[in-house]
Amino acid sequence: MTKKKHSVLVNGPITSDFIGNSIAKHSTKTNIGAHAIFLGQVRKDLKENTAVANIEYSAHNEMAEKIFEAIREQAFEKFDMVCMHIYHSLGKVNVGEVSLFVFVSCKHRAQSFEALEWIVEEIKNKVPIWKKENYENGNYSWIGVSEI
Amino acid sequence: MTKKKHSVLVNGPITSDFIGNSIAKHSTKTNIGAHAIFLGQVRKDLKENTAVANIEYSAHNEMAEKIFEAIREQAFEKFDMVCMHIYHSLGKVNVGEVSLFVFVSCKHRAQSFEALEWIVEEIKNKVPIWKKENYENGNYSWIGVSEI
Amino acid sequence: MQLNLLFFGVLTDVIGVTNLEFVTNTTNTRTLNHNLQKDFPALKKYSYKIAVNQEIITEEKKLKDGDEVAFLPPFAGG
Amino acid sequence: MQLNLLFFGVLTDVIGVTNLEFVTNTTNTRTLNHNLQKDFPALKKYSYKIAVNQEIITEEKKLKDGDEVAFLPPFAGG
Repeated sequence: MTKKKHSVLVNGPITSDFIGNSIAKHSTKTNIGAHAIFLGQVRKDLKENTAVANIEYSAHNEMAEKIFEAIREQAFEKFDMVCMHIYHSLGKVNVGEVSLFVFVSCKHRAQSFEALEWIVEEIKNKVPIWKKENYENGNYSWIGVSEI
Repeated sequence: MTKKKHSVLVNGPITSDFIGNSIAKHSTKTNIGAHAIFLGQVRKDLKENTAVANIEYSAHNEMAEKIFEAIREQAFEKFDMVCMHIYHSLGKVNVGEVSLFVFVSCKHRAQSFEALEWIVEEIKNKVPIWKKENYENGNYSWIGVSEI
Repeated sequence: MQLNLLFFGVLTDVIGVTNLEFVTNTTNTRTLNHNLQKDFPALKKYSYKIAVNQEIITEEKKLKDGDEVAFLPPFAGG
Repeated sequence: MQLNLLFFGVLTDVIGVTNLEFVTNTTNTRTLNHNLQKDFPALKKYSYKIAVNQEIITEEKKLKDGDEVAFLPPFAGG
């Protein structure tokens, strides 16, 4: 069981090269039988007369890193994982680019599916991150905000 | 909804470069919000006095491709997917290398988790593929076989 | 005493800054929130949680000099 | 008539080949299987399914000249 800590928050999009390299690094961990990976990609949602150009992520960085670490600790308690990694973007991520990378590795597949979904839901619910959708026409809106 | 057909069975391991490139290709599909990926990696299981060196996969190729295609069709009926891809190795795959790559892309995450798990279980249960574990000491055994 | 107020997401638009060194006599979060809503009435239009020193509070909490008070709209990571 | 018999997984070890052009008078899968088990008694030690022309059969099936009959041990993909 490896629990190496790294910073979860990274500037800008998470590239496919980075993801490929992360996968490659696990070939030496020969007790792994199953990897389950989630990637969040920025969708070009259409709005009245315009479309999403990019999403700009911001966070309470220090608090977010603490909560990512708590999610990590709980995940290792709940699931039989060999290792797991989370990366989340800060700043602008264009449509088609990846902003969230969750990588779970287990001995067997059943635990990898369960752990992956649990971790992604925890991230969505508990981590102080916000997104601003910037549109092609120059407007923007904050996601998840409803005026009272 | 893209349903492009390709051969699922590939010779030898599925490399991290190949996986990275597959991910990269999806950046132009800007209606995707969530990718879920499963990778089966060959484990170095220990046996009496030896360990797994590689797994040698064989299949009823033509029948396997038909069943992969049926799984694909059913998956598109059951789940709201933008696209999906399956690659499975034939021949020798060494410990630490990847032999199964299932790649599901959806608008939203919930469907991607469900579809991924369903597809992987279908592959395990329904596709005529066999594996022979070759050990470091030169012995081998067929997996899933129990003498009656 | 001085508090370090942090605003995130849509609240940065409402307050106009992300960070406010705030000198005040207020000693609890309820009064602080109330006073801020008086100074920035638009705040009342949004739902948000308050974290003191990076712990989200569910009830009123006493404040001391140097505390960080963060105003957190609904999270939207991923 | 001639059948194209295919053996997979552990059964390739039992039969010694993966592919057998088999000339026979046998006209159904039950008799074919029975005759093969006589010629290769070790077959009886293993569980397997039979596919005729790539369709797994659950009951006895009539055979015709040129049919492909595949002997499939438990699948182990992934």
